[in-house]
Amino acid sequence: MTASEGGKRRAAILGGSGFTGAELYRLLDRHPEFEVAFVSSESKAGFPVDKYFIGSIHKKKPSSLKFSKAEELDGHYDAIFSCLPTGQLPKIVQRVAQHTNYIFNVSGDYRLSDTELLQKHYPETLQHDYDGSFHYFIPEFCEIDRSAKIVNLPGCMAVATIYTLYPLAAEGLIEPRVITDAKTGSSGGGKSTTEHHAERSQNFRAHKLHGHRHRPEIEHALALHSKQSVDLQFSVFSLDLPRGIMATSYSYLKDGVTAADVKKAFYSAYAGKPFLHYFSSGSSTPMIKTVVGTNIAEIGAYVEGRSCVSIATIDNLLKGAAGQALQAANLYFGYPEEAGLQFNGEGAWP
Amino acid sequence: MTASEGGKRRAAILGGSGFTGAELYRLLDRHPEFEVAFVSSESKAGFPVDKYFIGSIHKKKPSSLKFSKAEELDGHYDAIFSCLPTGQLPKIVQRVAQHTNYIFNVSGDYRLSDTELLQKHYPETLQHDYDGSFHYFIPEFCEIDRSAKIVNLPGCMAVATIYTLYPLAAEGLIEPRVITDAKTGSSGGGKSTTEHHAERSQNFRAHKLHGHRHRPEIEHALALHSKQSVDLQFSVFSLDLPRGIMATSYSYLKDGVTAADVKKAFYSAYAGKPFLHYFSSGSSTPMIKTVVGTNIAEIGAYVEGRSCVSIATIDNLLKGAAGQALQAANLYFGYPEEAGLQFNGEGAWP
Amino acid sequence: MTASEGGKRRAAILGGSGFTGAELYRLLDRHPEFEVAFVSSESKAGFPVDKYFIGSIHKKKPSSLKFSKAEELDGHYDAIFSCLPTGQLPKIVQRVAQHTNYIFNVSGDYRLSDTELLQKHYPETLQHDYDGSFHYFIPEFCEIDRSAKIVNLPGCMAVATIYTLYPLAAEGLIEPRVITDAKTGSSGGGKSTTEHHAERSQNFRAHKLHGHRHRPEIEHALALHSKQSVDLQFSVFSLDLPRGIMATSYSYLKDGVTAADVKKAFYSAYAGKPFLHYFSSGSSTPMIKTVVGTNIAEIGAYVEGRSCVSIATIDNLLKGAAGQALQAANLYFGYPEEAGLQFNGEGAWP
Amino acid sequence: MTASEGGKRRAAILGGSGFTGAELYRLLDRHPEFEVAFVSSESKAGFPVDKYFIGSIHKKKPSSLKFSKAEELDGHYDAIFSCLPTGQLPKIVQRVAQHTNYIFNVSGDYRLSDTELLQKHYPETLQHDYDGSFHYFIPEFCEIDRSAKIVNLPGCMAVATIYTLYPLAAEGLIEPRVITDAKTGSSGGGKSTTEHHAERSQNFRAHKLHGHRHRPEIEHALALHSKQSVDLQFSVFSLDLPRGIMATSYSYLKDGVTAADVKKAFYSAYAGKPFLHYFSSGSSTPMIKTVVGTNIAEIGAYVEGRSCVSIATIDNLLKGAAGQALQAANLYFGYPEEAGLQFNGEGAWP
Amino acid sequence: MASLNCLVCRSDIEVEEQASTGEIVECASCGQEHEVQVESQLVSIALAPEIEETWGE
Amino acid sequence: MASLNCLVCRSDIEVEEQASTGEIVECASCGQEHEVQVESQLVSIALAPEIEETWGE
Ligand SMILES: NC(=O)c1ccc[n+]([C@@H]2O[C@H](COP(=O)([O-])OP(=O)(O)OC[C@H]3O[C@@H](n4cnc5c(N)ncnc54)[C@H](OP(=O)(O)O)[C@@H]3O)[C@@H](O)[C@H]2O)c1
Ligand SMILES: NC(=O)c1ccc[n+]([C@@H]2O[C@H](COP(=O)([O-])OP(=O)(O)OC[C@H]3O[C@@H](n4cnc5c(N)ncnc54)[C@H](OP(=O)(O)O)[C@@H]3O)[C@@H](O)[C@H]2O)c1
Ligand SMILES: NC(=O)c1ccc[n+]([C@@H]2O[C@H](COP(=O)([O-])OP(=O)(O)OC[C@H]3O[C@@H](n4cnc5c(N)ncnc54)[C@H](OP(=O)(O)O)[C@@H]3O)[C@@H](O)[C@H]2O)c1
Ligand SMILES: NC(=O)c1ccc[n+]([C@@H]2O[C@H](COP(=O)([O-])OP(=O)(O)OC[C@H]3O[C@@H](n4cnc5c(N)ncnc54)[C@H](OP(=O)(O)O)[C@@H]3O)[C@@H](O)[C@H]2O)c1
Ligand SMILES: [Zn+2]
Ligand SMILES: [Zn+2]
Repeated sequence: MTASEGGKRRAAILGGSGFTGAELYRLLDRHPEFEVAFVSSESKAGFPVDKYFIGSIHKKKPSSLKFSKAEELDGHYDAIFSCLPTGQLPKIVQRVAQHTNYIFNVSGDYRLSDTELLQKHYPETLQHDYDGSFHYFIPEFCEIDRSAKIVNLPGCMAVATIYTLYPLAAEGLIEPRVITDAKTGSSGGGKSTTEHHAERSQNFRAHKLHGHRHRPEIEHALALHSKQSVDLQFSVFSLDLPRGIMATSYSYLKDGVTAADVKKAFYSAYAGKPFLHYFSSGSSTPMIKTVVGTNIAEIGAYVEGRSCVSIATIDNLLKGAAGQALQAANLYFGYPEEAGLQFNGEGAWP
Repeated sequence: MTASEGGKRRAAILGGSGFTGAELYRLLDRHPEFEVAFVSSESKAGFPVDKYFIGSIHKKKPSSLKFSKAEELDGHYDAIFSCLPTGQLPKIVQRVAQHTNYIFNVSGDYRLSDTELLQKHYPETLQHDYDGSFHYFIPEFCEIDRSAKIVNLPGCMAVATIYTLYPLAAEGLIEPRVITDAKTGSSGGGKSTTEHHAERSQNFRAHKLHGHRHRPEIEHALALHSKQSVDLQFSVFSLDLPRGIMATSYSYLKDGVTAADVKKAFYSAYAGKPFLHYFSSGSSTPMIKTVVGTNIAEIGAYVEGRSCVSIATIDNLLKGAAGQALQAANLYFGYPEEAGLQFNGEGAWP
Repeated sequence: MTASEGGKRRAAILGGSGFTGAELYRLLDRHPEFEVAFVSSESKAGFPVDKYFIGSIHKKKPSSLKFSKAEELDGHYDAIFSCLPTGQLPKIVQRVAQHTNYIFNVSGDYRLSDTELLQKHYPETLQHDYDGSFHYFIPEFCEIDRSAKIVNLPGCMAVATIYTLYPLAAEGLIEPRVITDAKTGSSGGGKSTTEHHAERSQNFRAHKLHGHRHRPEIEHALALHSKQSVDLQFSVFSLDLPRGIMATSYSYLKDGVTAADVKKAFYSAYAGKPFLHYFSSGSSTPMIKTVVGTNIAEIGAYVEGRSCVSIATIDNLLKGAAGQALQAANLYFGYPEEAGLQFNGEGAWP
Repeated sequence: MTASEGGKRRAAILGGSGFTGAELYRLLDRHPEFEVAFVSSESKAGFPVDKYFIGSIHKKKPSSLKFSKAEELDGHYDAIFSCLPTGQLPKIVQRVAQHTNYIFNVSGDYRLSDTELLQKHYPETLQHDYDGSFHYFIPEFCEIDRSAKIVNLPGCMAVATIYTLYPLAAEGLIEPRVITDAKTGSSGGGKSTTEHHAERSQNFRAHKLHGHRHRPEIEHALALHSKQSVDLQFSVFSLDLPRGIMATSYSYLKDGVTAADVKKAFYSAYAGKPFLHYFSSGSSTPMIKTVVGTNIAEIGAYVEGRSCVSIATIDNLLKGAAGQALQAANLYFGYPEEAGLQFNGEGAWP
Repeated sequence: MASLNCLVCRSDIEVEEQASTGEIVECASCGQEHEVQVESQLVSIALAPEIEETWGE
Repeated sequence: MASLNCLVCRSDIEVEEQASTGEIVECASCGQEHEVQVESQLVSIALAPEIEETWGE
């Protein structure tokens, strides 16, 4: 790997004018080790990046970097972050791969490997050749695999759900049938939406009750890291909030499993993970408001009898996308896991 | 029963300065057959009712009625609506019962009959003598019992949940283990709350994950009207909305039960009920926004494989309390079920 | 005028799939004297109207009417309500006018008559021939002119502002320089907007500080009905609400004018107007929440020394558009002014 | 001044369990030069501070500090931050002053000096002896006066308004009559409020139209630093937001003053002030969403003809209270003005 | 060094000799926080105070 | 070093010889941003692009 002049690593962002791309730009821009040298947007090509991002209005020295079309990508980058809509990266991946060491991809393109599921949920992935290798990577559970060029991050609702179930599945504590009722804010759908503010505002409604493509991802990820498989009912609801996800999972403990076993499983799985805050003691429960604007996942598990309710909350654009991708890049490049991901705003209340 | 002069029935409201009391006052005030002759409030006693209610600012002829203390209740009323905090009516019920034909009670006091459960959830009910009879009454499912003086309405989250499960349980279509994830707006807690607007705003969080007292009520109500009993995991969450409840229930169909069976069960249970709008066809799902300000419950059931997700939404202050009580009174007095409960505002969007 | 069979008047709605069109459809559908016989939409042509409107989900008997393209308009209508985007009606007005007695237009096309201002703000009006006459009509202030085929309703922010200033200007009580700070919900911009929910949510920001086209309309309307002209600074801000407008006007009383003079002016102007609720006494001030879902304008004026703050709130889609148009139609056809415009939901709180 | 062991300065917070106190605790806790050694609360005395603050849930090492009653204050502190309700500090100021070098006070007690105004707005200040001196301090405009023991910070709405008017008044560019329409979130009223979430939610309403005690403060502060005095109409409105203030001021430019003069005045007053972001170029306008969670004031001025609209937005708990107090303390103790006040979350969007 | 048991999962918890009342010790297996109580040399533990939430309802 | 005038307040703005097209220079009196344009050695300035907002309405 070659670091750029000034010692900083060169990063590119594809789909940099969208919600997750904007967050990545903001994070990389303050990161001690990266410098953003290329940002793609088809519709804004030629426009100065720092004049477009609301997130840059408080910057004292706006950069002179301008958006380029994705096809203008040239030269070598230590890391390329892809924030394109799902289905776009596969179309250009062969070419993009030649310009970088790693592609950190927040889209869904390379999360599944089963051909049938790919055909159903991510057909573009199958339709376009890619002769390199890829790796599904959740920073807290997966091994770093430096041989894979594409490091594919998890889905935002998928990963929140996985945080609620991983210790239970890994230790084989629960019966297979599990239900997750997930709620999400409106930025989860990206900047192009047909849903009007006036329609979403003052409402709470179902988004997708059956057939969400994060379901096979969750089942697959848990199977990989677990003693047992789960049979998941996964339903998603829409909140009148710009950001944030809560995943609430309902499971039944196997005969003989106690509340203390559950506590031990969560604590041993999550203690020491810098961004996973497991509420080990008592009455606190995860909330959306205290994770928004942070890379933190709040996690809790609450047992009564054999019934276990486990909850995780995250910011979909940070821990669910841009923050997660940067956390992965930190690990891949050997930087402190928390580099560029500590926000002093954490803890503002109310 | 004696009708008052002018032919209208005399109604009293206990706890009339609270959220549900204010709604009842508003509804009764426009009802063709009732006239409100007494409204109790301990803290506002002596203050003109129409000067206190925001809901009366657009009234052209404010009434001269003033709040009285509950102990000042005197004379005879055709109906007394009790909107006191749970635990208060039992203290005065012996006296109140002498002044009326029926007490329509929106509090929890007379919803359960099991002594152990009463002791746990409604201890005041046991502590005070009451030698009359009472009746738990859901307008759509329960027989009118004119021998009971207390007509106790269901809990707001309980009834929304019951609407999601009744057809499934009544027809014995599901396995016993059921999960309900319920979400509620902030008026559900009544006017005295210690939760600050700034804390609830822009948040979504758990309210009570285990041990909610609506759980035994739901289990009991379903058992009464069903071929099967359910074992319910019931968890409640707080929305940043003033009004509205969504109850989402997750169940597994028994072997051999089909999506069509579920449709038939819901349709036959709910078709023709004036306030239960079952979405029999297609893609519509219940929302909070379209039921707020109405006495309507939107209900849907969505099956994939053996997994059934059934949803109901209501306005907690109307179909969950004041509207439900008036609907009950309409039935008890032989008026049209919808009298005073049709709001031309229904359908405003967005 | 010919009434249709069944005695109801035939109405058509142009631009019926938008926010104001949907409200008009809802209102006319319940109106005792009108029946909707034609609803235009370019994008939904052929789709059943009652399957499209969220506002119709609770209707027991959906109508079989389908959307048509505007060019399919045929036959005769007692009233045509135009809810097209501003600039569209002038293109087809010659043809549309042949099919009806009156066009009630909620767009801005025929609000101004000054050529220079038209050129700046409504150029389409000048570009297309129209050989009939038109009339700017505020139900509370303007004479009915049955000779005009186009009855053009006021702008939503314009009319809220006019309600705050009319009595002051009409009586010549204030110095000419006036400031209006208006705040609006998101449905004010219609269904096609590029503003994402996630961007508007949790924000308050300026929408247009100078140069809003409602300013000349307000100045013009006040001049018509007043002893004095005003020189208005008019700025508009965006609320995180789906519906509702508050206009707050700041003026200085002329030397010698007292708080009592202001009270008298407002009271004499507004008492008896069914939809204008002037808070004549005391501490109540207009709010958005209590007018949403109604055709009511809440109005108050608060004087200290020579400084006068006058406020009006309305629902932009009702009193600001569809309700106002129906109120006008009621007056033009000699029906009770409130027909079809009383919502029993008025007064729901909180 | 004596620094504590470990080199950090000892700080105390009075009224530390309230909204501004909690923010100060959060900020001081991360500040490189201060350590919090005492936090008062009457109602929580004895309870561990880090178990009370939601803002501390993500802290890895909770402190063992407990709340104490204010009367238990003992020993010496480099700085005492008073976040008591207005009217409380004067009762104990003589004693508190003995324990510290400076009292940074966010309440209103020592903002005015005119006896008549004090009597009207801050009577407690007059009723209790205090033989030391005090100083009204806006970090950007006021000289540091180390002889004053009480450094009184400005009111939150006052300071936002002052930011909109200072350059105009200082340069004598405007006519005296000025109007400010200010909007505020709900945390501005502190943790003890009688306003229910359900009432504030989905509303926008007037809070105080005349007679707000920030008005004399603004007039006084401008007079001190200006060539001219202003005659202010100051009205405040309530937003359905937890945090944030927008002050919008309307003024008329004196004859001959141009838009460029206004730009120059704002730019020369604010360029280089680390927390004042003046939008010198064009179309950007201050918003609430982008200042929440920061110590930044966004400021803009927009001229058309002789009409000037100037706007400032701040976070009421940070730039309006706790952040402002810490900024003042940084200046008094010679630390970098931005120490402890840079939040990497700045710029998150949407 | 007092050897006590976690009040939730029964695992051993070591509390240092010089621990003082009010100190918080976490169980190393399940994370439960305990508050140390020292009374006339005798060390014991109780569940630590929880975050206090005043949510109403 | 080209000497130009602010397009808003007329104050002098100095643009360095080696400035290249697209560079942003601020007016020192009023803060207005300008974008440098170099064409065949000739330096000029235009108002810089504004933050692009797509608020709708
Ligand atoms: N939003 C979330 O919370 C979240 C969380 C986890 C993962 N993700 C995933 O992250 C990806 C990006 O999401 P987002 O929310 O940032 O979406 P977004 O806001 O819609 O942004 C998409 C970006 O891709 C560009 N783009 C759009 N169409 C393109 C095309 N045909 N070819 C090339 N570029 C194109 C857009 O730029 P122009 O329109 O300017 O060309 C924009 O920069 C998606 O795959 C999404 O599933 C999102
Ligand atoms: N809110 C809902 O959505 C909902 C739904 C279904 C059922 N319910 C049930 O309905 C009942 C009322 O709820 P709410 O939300 O209307 O409550 P609320 O807003 O708190 O009103 C309570 C009423 O009772 C009065 N009151 C309070 N304490 C009293 C006492 N010790 N003795 C006599 N009167 C007293 C209050 O008047 P003063 O304070 O002026 O004396 C007020 O009028 C509760 O039992 C609740 O569980 C509520
Ligand atoms: N929203 C308010 O609060 C409000 C208040 C007062 C006045 N107004 C005015 O009322 C008018 C309508 O506003 P709105 O909010 O209802 O707008 P909207 O939601 O955008 O609806 C516009 C309607 O016009 C149709 N339409 C769009 N483009 C068209 C074209 N080129 N030719 C023919 N039909 C077309 C649309 O149907 P398809 O797209 O399906 O073809 C839709 O039915 C505007 O002039 C607005 O200024 C609005
Ligand atoms: N909120 C804002 O945005 C803002 C902005 C600028 C300035 N301010 C000013 O800052 C001050 C504090 O505001 P806040 O919003 O933080 O208020 P708050 O949330 O009500 O907190 C007040 C604090 O004072 C304590 N307290 C209450 N009554 C007391 C008494 N009689 N004696 C001693 N302590 C008492 C409270 O603790 P216990 O109840 O636990 O005893 C609490 O710690 C006020 O003067 C306010 O005007 C506030
Ligand atoms: Zn343990
Ligand atoms: Zn300049």
